[in-house]
Formats: sequence, C-alpha cells, structure tokens
Amino acid sequence: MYKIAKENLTALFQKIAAEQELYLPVKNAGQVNFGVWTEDAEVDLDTLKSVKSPKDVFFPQSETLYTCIRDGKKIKVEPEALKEQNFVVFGMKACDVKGVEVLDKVFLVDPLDTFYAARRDHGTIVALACHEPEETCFCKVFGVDAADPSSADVATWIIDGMLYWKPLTEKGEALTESVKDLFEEDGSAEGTIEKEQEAIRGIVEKLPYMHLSLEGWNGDVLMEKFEDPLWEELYKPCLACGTCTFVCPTCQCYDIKDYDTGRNGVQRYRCWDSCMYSDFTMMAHGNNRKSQKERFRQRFMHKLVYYPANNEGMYSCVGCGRCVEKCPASLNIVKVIKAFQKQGGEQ
Amino acid sequence: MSIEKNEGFRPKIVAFCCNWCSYAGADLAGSSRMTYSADVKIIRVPCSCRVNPMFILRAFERGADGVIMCGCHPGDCHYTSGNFYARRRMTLLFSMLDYIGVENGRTRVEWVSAAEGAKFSQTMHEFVDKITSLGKNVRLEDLRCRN
Amino acid sequence: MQELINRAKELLADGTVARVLGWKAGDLPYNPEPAYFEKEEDFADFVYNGFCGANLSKYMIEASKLEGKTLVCLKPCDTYSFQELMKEHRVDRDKAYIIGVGCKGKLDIEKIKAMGIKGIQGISGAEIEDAAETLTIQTIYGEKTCAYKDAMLERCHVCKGKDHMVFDETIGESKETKDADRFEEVEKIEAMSPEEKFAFFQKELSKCIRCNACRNVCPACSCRKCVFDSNKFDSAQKANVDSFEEKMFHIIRAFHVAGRCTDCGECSRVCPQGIPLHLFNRKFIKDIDELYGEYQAGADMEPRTPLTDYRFEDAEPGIVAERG
Amino acid sequence: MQRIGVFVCHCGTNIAATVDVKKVTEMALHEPGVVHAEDYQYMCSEAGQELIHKAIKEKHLTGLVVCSCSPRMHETTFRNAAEKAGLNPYMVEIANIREHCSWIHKDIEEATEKAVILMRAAIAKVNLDAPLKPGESKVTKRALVIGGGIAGIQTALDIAEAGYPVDIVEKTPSIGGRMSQLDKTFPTLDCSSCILTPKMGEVNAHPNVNIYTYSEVESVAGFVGDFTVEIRKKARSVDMDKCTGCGVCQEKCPSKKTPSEFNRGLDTRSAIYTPFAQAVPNVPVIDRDACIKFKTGKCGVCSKVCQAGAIDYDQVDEIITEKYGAIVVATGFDMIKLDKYDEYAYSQSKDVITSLELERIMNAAGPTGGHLERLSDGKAPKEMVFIQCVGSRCADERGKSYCSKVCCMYTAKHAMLIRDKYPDVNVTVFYIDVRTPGKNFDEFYRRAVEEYGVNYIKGQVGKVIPQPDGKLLVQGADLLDNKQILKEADMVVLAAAIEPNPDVRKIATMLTASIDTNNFLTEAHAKLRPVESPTAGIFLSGVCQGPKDIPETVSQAGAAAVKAIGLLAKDKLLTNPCTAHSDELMCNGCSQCANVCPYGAISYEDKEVNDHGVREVRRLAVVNDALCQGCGACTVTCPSGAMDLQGFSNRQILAEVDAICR
Amino acid sequence: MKTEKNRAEMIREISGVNPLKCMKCGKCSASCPSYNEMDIKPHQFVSYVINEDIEALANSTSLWKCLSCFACVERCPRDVKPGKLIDAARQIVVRERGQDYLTPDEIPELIDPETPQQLLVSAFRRYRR
Repeated sequence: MYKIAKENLTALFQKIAAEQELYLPVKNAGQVNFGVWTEDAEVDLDTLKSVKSPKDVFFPQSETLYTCIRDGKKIKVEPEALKEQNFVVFGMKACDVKGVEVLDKVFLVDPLDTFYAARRDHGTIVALACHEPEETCFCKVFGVDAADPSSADVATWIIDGMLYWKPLTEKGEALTESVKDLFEEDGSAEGTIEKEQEAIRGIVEKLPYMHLSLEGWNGDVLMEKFEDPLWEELYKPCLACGTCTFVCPTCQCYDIKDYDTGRNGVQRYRCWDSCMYSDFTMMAHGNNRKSQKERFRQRFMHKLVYYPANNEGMYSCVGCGRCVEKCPASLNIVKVIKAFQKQGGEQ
Repeated sequence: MSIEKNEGFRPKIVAFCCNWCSYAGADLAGSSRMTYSADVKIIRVPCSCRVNPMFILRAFERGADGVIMCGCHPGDCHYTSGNFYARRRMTLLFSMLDYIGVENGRTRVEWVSAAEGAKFSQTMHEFVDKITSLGKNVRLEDLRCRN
Repeated sequence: MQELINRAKELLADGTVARVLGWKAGDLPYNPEPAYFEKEEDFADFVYNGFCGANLSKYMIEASKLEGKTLVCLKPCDTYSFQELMKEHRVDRDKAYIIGVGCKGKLDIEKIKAMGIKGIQGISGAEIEDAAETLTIQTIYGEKTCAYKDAMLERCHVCKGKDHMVFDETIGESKETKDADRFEEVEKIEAMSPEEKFAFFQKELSKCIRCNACRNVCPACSCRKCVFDSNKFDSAQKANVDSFEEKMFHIIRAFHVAGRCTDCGECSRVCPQGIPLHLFNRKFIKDIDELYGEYQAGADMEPRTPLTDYRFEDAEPGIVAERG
Repeated sequence: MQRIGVFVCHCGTNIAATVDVKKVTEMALHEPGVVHAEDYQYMCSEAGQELIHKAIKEKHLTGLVVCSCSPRMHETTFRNAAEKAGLNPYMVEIANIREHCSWIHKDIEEATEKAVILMRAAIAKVNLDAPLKPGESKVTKRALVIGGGIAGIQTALDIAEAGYPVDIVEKTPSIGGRMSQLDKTFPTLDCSSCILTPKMGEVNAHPNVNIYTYSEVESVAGFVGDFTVEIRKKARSVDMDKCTGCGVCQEKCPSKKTPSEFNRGLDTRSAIYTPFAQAVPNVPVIDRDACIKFKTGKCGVCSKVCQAGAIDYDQVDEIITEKYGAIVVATGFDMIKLDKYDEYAYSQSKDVITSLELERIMNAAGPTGGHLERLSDGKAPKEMVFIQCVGSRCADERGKSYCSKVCCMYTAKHAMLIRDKYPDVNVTVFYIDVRTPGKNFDEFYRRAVEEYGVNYIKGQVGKVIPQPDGKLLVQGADLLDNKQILKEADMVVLAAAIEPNPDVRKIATMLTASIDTNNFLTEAHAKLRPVESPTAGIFLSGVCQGPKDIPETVSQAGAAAVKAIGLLAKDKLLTNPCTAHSDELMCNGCSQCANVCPYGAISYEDKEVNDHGVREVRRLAVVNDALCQGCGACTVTCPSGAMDLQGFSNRQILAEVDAICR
Repeated sequence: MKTEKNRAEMIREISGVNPLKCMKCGKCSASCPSYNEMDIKPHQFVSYVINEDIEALANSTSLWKCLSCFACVERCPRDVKPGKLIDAARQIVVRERGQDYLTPDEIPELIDPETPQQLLVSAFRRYRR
C-alpha cells in the first residue's frame, strides 16, 4: 500500500500525463465531467458524481468507424484506426467501474467490438472510494460497495489529506511502478482504510434508497412485467429527452449514421442513441416502438429484465443515481421499481 | 489582421440572390462586364424570404468564409413583403452570430435591384475584401469538412 | 395547497373535469413529478411546493387530445406558455380548466447542492404556504440552512409578474420575486470582445450532450417532428460530433422559438450540464424589444409574432455591425 | 438515381473565350448521376436543341443541366426543348456560366474552376428535382364589384360592356356614393349629378349588370377564378318588384326626425326613405330603428297609402350565394371624425362645417335649397373662412399622415363658386401649401385668386372662438407677412381629411387582401401593378387604394375593369408549379405560415392522418396551388420544415450550398 | 462657451423635438397668445435651431415672452412642439449663466402639489431672469 499527500497529486498527474493520456474529473464552466488532464485543467475530486458517467472514455458519444472517399466514379473505404496509446482514467467511482463491467458483457463478447476492446486494452482504471455518499445513491442495492472500488486496476482513498493507493491488477502494478517514486509506503494503511470504510458503510446505511428491493425483477418475469398496465401511468411525465440515457454509466445503445463532409468523403460514425427518442431503432419499415410508453418501458425492461436474462442475473443498473438527479421530469429507475413494489404490496 | 497577411487566401463566398431583383442585377453586372471576384458563387432563390438561417449556417459548416444575401429593395419585393420578413430574420440571425463571437462582417445583406449591376459588382468587391481581411472562417466551421 | 386539492376534488366530483394535471410528491424532498390525478384517493400524493417548477403547459398538448376536460395547475409564468400554445392551436382551451396557482418563486435543487449541501433527507420552508425566508435542510451530514432567495431558479429573479394571462380561476397568493434585470447577463456578454464571446459560448456549449432536454421541455418547441430529428431537411443530428453542431443546434433552436419564447426558463432549469440556455432566447427577446418594439410572447392572442410581422421602417441587418 | 445529361454552351466565344468548355464537359462526367456530357457552339440554337433531344432519347436522360447564359434568358427555351423530347420541363437546371462567370472573369483557369463549381451545384440540384406539373383551375365568368360609387359603377359598366355579367354590392339603399353628394366638380365646374345620374341609369339598365343595394358582403371563400361569395341582402321592407317609386309613403310617413345621412345630418328624413331624389333603384327602404310600426307595432301608414301594395313588414334578410371569377373592391371613403379637433369648435358651433356639408348646402337639392346660409340663424354670411389640412399631414394620432389630395382643389372650387354667386361675401383660405398637380388644376386655383379675389393666406389657423354675438373669431397666422391674424367670420369651413371607408378592414380580411396602416388597400406593386391586390383575382378601384379625385378614380376603375376582363377572358388558369407544400406528418398546424403568406394561400383543415401507425385527427396547413406564388416565406417560418417549396426545396438549396463549398 | 452646434444639439436633446419634422404650417404662431410681443415668432423657432443660430434665439425677447401655455405644443400637427424648443433654449441660457435662486429643498414648501411639473419648471426658468 502506498500513499501520497493530496497537495502532491498535481505532480502525480504530471508524471502520468507525461507518459500517457490521463482522464479525470475536470470542472468546466461549473460542471464536473471526465476530461483530459492539462496543466490548466481544474481537477475536482470533491464532487461525488460527474454529470456524465465516465463511460465515454471507453465508449465515446460519437466515433468514426470508416470513411468512404469518392474518386471519380470509384469509392475507396478507409477504416478508422483503433486506439493504440495507453491511457489512465483516474477517479472513477465504484459504481462507474461496475458500469464498465456491464458494458464489457455487451461489447467484449462475440461479435467483439474492436473499437471498445482497443480502448479497454489500453486503459488503466484508477478508482476512488466515495467518502460522502449522497441521497441519490443506491449502489448497494446492486451489490456495489462505495467504500471499496476493488474491481478497478487501482483502488484509492483520500483520508485526512492523504491519497492511499492500492494496485489490484497487473495494469495497476505497472502504472504504480511508473509513478512509485512519488509515493511513500505505508504499512499501517490497511487499518486506516478499514476504519474509513466502516464510516462510509455507516453513512450508506442511512441513505434513503438503501433498502430498495429488487424482488420480482429478474430475467424470468419478462411477459408479466412487459404487459403490466402500470407502464401506462408511469411514462406520462416523461418528456422523451435522452438525459437519463446519456448520463447513465451502463446505457450502451448506439446509432450508426453517415456524414457527408464534401471533399473529405462520407464518414460513417456511430453515436449514442437513446431508447427515449422517437427514431430509436428506426428501420426501413418504420419503428417497432410506436409510443413513448413503449420506449419508456424499454429502458427499464432492459436494465432490470432483458439484461439479467442474458447475463446470469446481473442487472444493468449500478445505482449511481445520475438519472435521479438529472431527469427534467423527476422520473427515474427508483420510482419505477418502487411503483411496482407498491403495486405488488397491494396485490 | 491585415490584408497583406492574407495574400494568397482565397475565400469561399456564397451569395443568395432573389430571382427578380438581385439575380437580375448580377446578370446586368455580367452583361455590363463589371468584374468581381470568382470567389463569389451565386445561388438563385425565388425571394430573399426563401433563405433559411439553416442555409447560412450550413454554408459556414461546409467551409464558406462569408455569406451574403441579396434581395429586392424594401418595398419593391416581387411578392410584396418577402424581403421584409427576410430583413427581420437576418437581422436577428446576424445579431446572434455577433453575440456568440463570430466576427462581424462574415454575413451581409444588401438590397440590389435589377438595374443595379454596378452596385452588385461593387458590393461583391467590398464583401470579398472584407472576408479576405477577416481570413478563414474558423469559428463556424465543421472540422470534418476542412481540408 | 389544501384549498387547491379541495377545489380539484370538487371539480372532479361534479364532472367539470375528467382529470387533474398537477404534481405528485417524489421520493426525495425535492423531486415532485408532473402527474395526472383521476380519483379522489390519488390526491394523497398531490403536492404543490417550491420544487414544482415544471411548466405543465406543454403536457396540455397531449391532454387536449384526451376525452373530457383536464384541470391544469399553472403558475403565472406558465400561463404565458399556455396562451402562446393556444395561439398556435397546439392546445385546446375548451379542453382545459385552468387554475392559476400562486407562486412565491421556485427552487433550484442544483443551487442548493452547489452550496455544498449534500445527503439531503428533508427540506422545510419550501411549502407554498410557508412565509419563511429560509430553507432548513436536514442532511446525513447535519442540518443546513439557506436563504429561500438564494435557492431560487434564475428565472424567478427576473419574474414576469404575478398575473395569470389565462385562467378559469386562481387559488393562492403570489409573491413578487423579481430582483434582477432580465437582460443584465445578455448585456454583459454583448460588451465582451468577439474573442471573449466566442470563448464563453464555446466553453458553455462544449458541455452539451445533446440530450434534447431543453428542446423537449420547451413549450415553444412543440413540433411533432423537430428538424434535428428529420431526414427531410438533411439536418438530422443525434450527437454533437463537431463543436459546430452544438452551435447549430442551439442557434437554430433559439431562432425557431424567437418571438414565441415566453422566457419561461425551463430550458435552463432542466439542462443536466447547467448551460445557461436562456441567454440565447433572451438575446433574441432583447433584440426584438429594441428593434421592433417591446414584445412579450404569450401575453396576448394577436396572431402575428415579431418574426411573422414587419414594418417598412425596420432596421437593416447592417445595424448589427453598426452597433459594434 | 437520376440519369443526367450535361450540356455546355460555348455561346460563340462569349463563354468559350474565358471558360475551358472542354474541361467543364470532361469534369461533368466525373459527377455522380451524369451519364452524358457534351459541348456545342450555341446550345440555344435549333441544332443545339436537337443535340439535347437526341441525348434524352438515346441515353434515357431523366434530368438536364445546361451550362450557358442566365436562366432568365433561356431557361424557358431549354425547358421547352426537354418537353418536346418527352422529359418533364422542370427536370432542367441552368448553370449560369456566362453572366455570372465568363463575362466577369478574365483568368481562364479561375473562370473554368468557377464554371465547374456552378455546374456541380446545378447537378446537385437536378439530382433532387422532381417532375412538376402546372395545375389548372377554372374561371367563373362573372365579376363582383364591392361598392356602388363612381368607381364601382365605372368598373361594372366596363366589365359589362366586355360581355361579362357583373354584380354590384352596395351597402346603402342607392348607388351613387360620395359623388352623388357633391354639388359641382373641379376644375370644370360641371354639375356632379348631371354627369353621374346618367351613369347610374346606364348601369342600372345594363343587361349584364345586377345591382344589390342595401346589401353587404358576408363571406368570401375560394380563390382567383373561383370565389364563392355570400351576400347579405338586408330586409328593405319594400318589395322592389311592386314599388313604383311614387314617393307617397315618404310624404305620409309620420316619423320624420331621423338625421339624413345623405345631407350629412344637416336636415332630417322620414323613416321610410330613398336617400335622394335620383336614387337608383328608386325604391325606398324602411329604417327599422326609426319606424314607429317596428318600434311600437302601431302605425302602418305607409302600407295603407301604398297603392302598389309594396310595403312588406315581414321581409327578412336574405343570403345570396354566388360564384365569381374576379372581385373588384371599390369601397371608397368617408371624412374623418373631427371630435379630436376641439380648437376648431366644430362641435360647439353649427356654423363651423366640413367641406362635404358645404357641398350639400350649396346643392339645390340640399337642406337649404342651394342657398348659402348660416345653419345657426339662417342669415347670409358675409365673411367665410376655409381651413385646409384639418387632420391631413398630421404626425400625431389625431389625424392622418397622408395628404388627402382633393382638398386644395375643392376648396378653390368652393371659394370660386361662392364669390361667383355671392360677390359680397369675402372668402379667406388659410393654407399650408396649395397643391395643384393635375391638368388645368393650377390654372383653376389661380383663377380663384386672380379673377374671383379669394384671399389666400399662408398659415394655419390656431383656434376658432365662437363669440356671444354668433360670430366666429378666427385666430390664424400669416407666415408671409409674419403677422398674427384675428378675423371675425360668419362661417368656417374645414377641409377635413378623407379616410378609407371603415368597413374596408373587414372586407380586406375576408378577401385576404393586404391593407396598410392607414386602411388603404395595398397594391401588388406600387408602380407596375397599381390596380391589383397582391391576392390574385382581387382588383382595386378608387379611393380604397389611396386618395384620388374623380378623373383619377374613373381611370383606375377602367384599369381595374381591364384587369378583371383579362382574367375572365381566360378559360383556365395555369398555375405556377413551384408552389409550397406541407408535409402532413410534420405539420404542427400552428398557423405561423399563414401569417406570412402574402396571398392568403394557406388554410387549415382538420384531417385524419396515419403517422406511422398512430391515427389521429390533426389541424394541418393546406396550400392552395392556385393562389401560391412560390415566394417561400412560409418555408422559413415553419420550424419543423414541414413546409417546403417545389423547385427550390430545402434539400436542393442545401445541396447547392454543399456543392459550392466542397 | 459651447459652439452653436453643441447648443443646437442640446436644445434638441432637452426638448426631445426633431425640428426637421416641421412643415411650416404656422399653427403655433396662430395659437400663440404672446405672438405680438415676440420678436422671433413661434413658427420661426425651428429655423433657428436647424440653422444653429442659437445666439439670436438666446438674445431674443421671445424667450421670456413665451407664457409656456403650451397651446402650440397641444395643437402642432407635426409633433414639433415649438413651446418645448423655446423652453429648452431658456434652459440653456439659464444654465450658461449659472444661476440658482432657490435651493432645491426650498421648492417643495412653496408649491401646490397639484401643479403640473412641466409648468413649474418652465415658470422657474422664465421668472428667475
């Protein structure tokens, strides 16, 4: 176990960034999102949640796949290069790391998404524990421990002005090796961290959503949930914007579009899609989800039923609470789960 | 930015001209052999009120350095009131472009009648000079379209 | 609030209305959601407090298609939007029973959180009846307080006034909350150099994730099919691939609502990235006021808006350059 | 995918000397969709057109791009050539490489490069062209004239003479209008009714003319060539077929206290009345507000005395629906109200009158039998003062900003007539400017001064003060002498401004004809189409379009008639196919487009649509092809882009932009 | 001393009047109760301002003969309001002299609150000569 004083973090970032790209929470025009570290970037490790999840480090909102260039009446296809440089993501929270696991199960299975895979191969995740969880958090419901981001490559904690650094994987070890001279070793760190973890878990217990029950949600209840008349009520406030899907760490749908640049050819790119949008999965014959109710249902059925059905019961929600914070109509997955629970109770 | 510095820079300029006055004015400039820069390319529209702000932004997106719209003089519109609507639309659009920091002068509206060939050519001269002095449009360009 | 509930129940019971559109209490102290109430027992969850910022006018587009009348609770500023929608034939006045509800300024949870208040468990002082000037906030990390005024939405600081533009009846008092100049921010930007302006908007807009929340919440953006979703115009955009597209979207959106935007402030309220989107709309409003005479969208039923009207002596577009 | 042919014209050396036409032709073949490209000396020649014909046939072309002179020059030529070869004429686009390229550039390389870009833009546009077909609409061979004054009468007569049936709708019980109220006309001083009455008789007797008096236009639907108009024929209470016009009923009517409209309220009339002796038709109406029978149920004198049995108290308003191909508006004018001009004491003294009131006083059939006298005491005046520009040329809201145009001349007429008939009466005219543009007009004014000794003083009157002895103290200024003048007068005549008949606003709305801030109807073009409204099929006659005197009115009335006849003479109207169209699945029905349409071509209907499986009734914009002129104002107003213009569609213009910026 | 141009500009600014709107109808002179006592007549005021001959206006008796009755202001058909021009000229003269007979706090005690403000102000200018 290593540690470094908080005020020396800039030196750490400089050192990492000298070797590879470094993504971390940066405040820009008042909002914190993951961005590339630069000398004048305003790093913000105190804000609990970035507005967008850091998933776009691995799965960018838009990326070009290939370009078609016309030469007279011939067409040349130039595929986009894959990510080849190593990079580090610093400051991801336990829920966000779990979000990447959810994405892995989609993009790293056959057929392999090479663009995503390349980014995963070259990226090292340094996670940071949540020291002050908030009322919108419900990660524990989905088995995430805010105090112990242990599925990352490196786990860190900030306690009393010290950052504690614990490499967990080979990638993590390698990164540690490259910056080791900035660290000091601390044999008694485990104890300090355990004490902090107890405190965090104590706070987590007090959070309003902590006892949300997922009973009745799994891969086996497909038709029953799908046909439930409750959806007819729930979707009504939904404005059909894509905020929930775009801030979500696990939403993985994308659309493929073409952009004619004129002289630089036609670029085929993919960009995040949202099941809330009216042209979601639009096909030549039209759209198979005609109403907002159907599109709204899709999002929650996907997270709580379809995904678990295909992934040994793993939900594709990690309880980060971003949708709770950002929905313009104050709708969110918690309200949906609770509504079904209430209905179940009544029955 | 001085004009000297931009020597060799050839701006791309799109001119929207209404069919009844300005396009005819441009024709008159041509038949009177009044030269202006080849960097100006004219698109014929029925009336200045056909020009959608999206056309103008699209031109900038695709790498235009200046966009000028010409129509009949106020009160002379072939359709009686088209250019009045166009005038308000363009005033607001230009004001918004100015507001978000696009250099003043990249857009212009000029009323040119069918008899004003000389004015058309003179206006294009001035506009090309202005755009040349402003240099390449970088604030409203889509990088994907850049060479 | 009880008066409102009683009246709503009464109108529901006597068949005047088939449903009530109001707000349902959320599961956190600050997240009530727009909801329909059709049965007496539904009202257990009915709430109207400082966090009911949502402008329900837009929901009336869909509600106008339903059988029977819908009772809708509109705050003074919401009624401008409703009237503008009436003017555009997007809502049916005959299908609406409007209760003009009082307003003492709506709260912005983002502002409260920006004060460093987190782990919120309870908030008192936000009820519409409370005369308190201070909010008391219970959090996991202890009790916090903040002035009601400091937690108000930006739009409430430039409130259009306490009068409802259209209503069947009104319930509750409103409070004058205007304490700032509506165009101050716009003027500040206008005074910047082109480079500063560009940097300012580039920075703000770079946060845009094209979630379309601003568009979808906007009562003026009521198109069945937005140009940015349509292939017909060759203008579909789903993501901002280049920074140009951020500008394109927001400029065109502001342009499309120019002269129709009532300045209800919903766009800025809902932006997940806190982009001050009202600065676009307000710039157009300011220009319209200065160039074509003061105009408040939604304040009347005159069919022509500033962009569908003209005067011979209107300013030339060159005025933009002349103004500097 | 289109199969496009590109034809590059040399225009002799006009193009070929500056543009490398061979290179342009070669470049064309690299463009998507182009299957044929060739160049030729003169594309517009017979031989050139033959090349086009051949290529269309052999290569099965679906679109053409001609790189040549301005489309304003030969677009029609090439469209016709395409049509002859069986291709839709609207599948042709012109790249203007002469006026916009070869003639203005000197450098061959530069000009060639530009010509290629212009060609690309045209190819991009033709790629998105769709075949268009001009619409046809029928023409109902009947005209409607709204207003039965001299303007309406003249227009109706001219149209009727050309052989088309015409209906006149007149609001009052008789045709004749303002002119029938005038005594004499300038500058010839002929008697107004002597020249008007025969015209009224002529129009009444004309087999092609049908007059609806005491009637108003209720609604107008349809469009050029095919208007449907509802006319409300108000209950006259007198059977027009039975009445012989003997006038006994008017004599015997016991209710005689209603102010006479015709005499401007200077005297009274009976409840059953014809406005004036020469009224056409000479059939009285019962003013139901004044009639004792209608008010109390008791009376019925007129019915008893009528030997023809024409009185019909049970008559009701009748709605007549008729179709018309053309509508002429001739609604005329009235004097403005003077209630805001307290300083001239109009409402305080009976001896302060308007010029139109003076006309009635001067008229032999008027309230004083043509004798000039003070209305207060019946005495003959000795001093008369005329005040000009009362409410005309006024910058504030009390009056009108425009010059009423006729006042200078009729005041000279009045002054002259008074001096002629009553040489002992002194006449003073306070004027700001004397405006006399017109044939023999200035001579007329000078005669008033030189031969009749009318005293013209440059300067406005500030105040008219009624004196206890009944005189009027006029306080004015003489700007040329730099003196303030206090003058005692017996009568003061105010040249009040004229304004369009207030009903015109309602009528213009029904017709969707545009109107200016002063309520004058707007002409389609101020110089070139002065008697047409921008709305097709609507024509303007007389003062409803702007202040004018009788000869001008009559000439405009004739011009409006010619325009209407030109329209009625057509069997069918071909409509411009480059019109706007609304996509019903995208339309919001918000009415914004209708607000900017200068032609009233957009209406709304509730229609059921099937939006990808969702069926619902929506309010949708519908463009009338016969009315739409294709300006495109609506397309930009439409936020969703539902409204698009054929031939200049959004995607086409964007494609041109893209091609130019590439 | 300000230039005549400046003074003319000031008169326009103070009065809010655009003298170019005048159509020389003379209704002001026709309405003026003090006409005979004035050397420069009301309808002539505009020319002096347009020609920037403010010195003549400043030395004119008219400045102090005008009663500020505002008949001309009321009746002017062109919205030119000569009474306001003359009032503005008066104000300029007074300002240039730097006179101040009353201190601001003395004024409220002396006046009837019903009195129109404009009358008051112009009366002060007129009588403190």
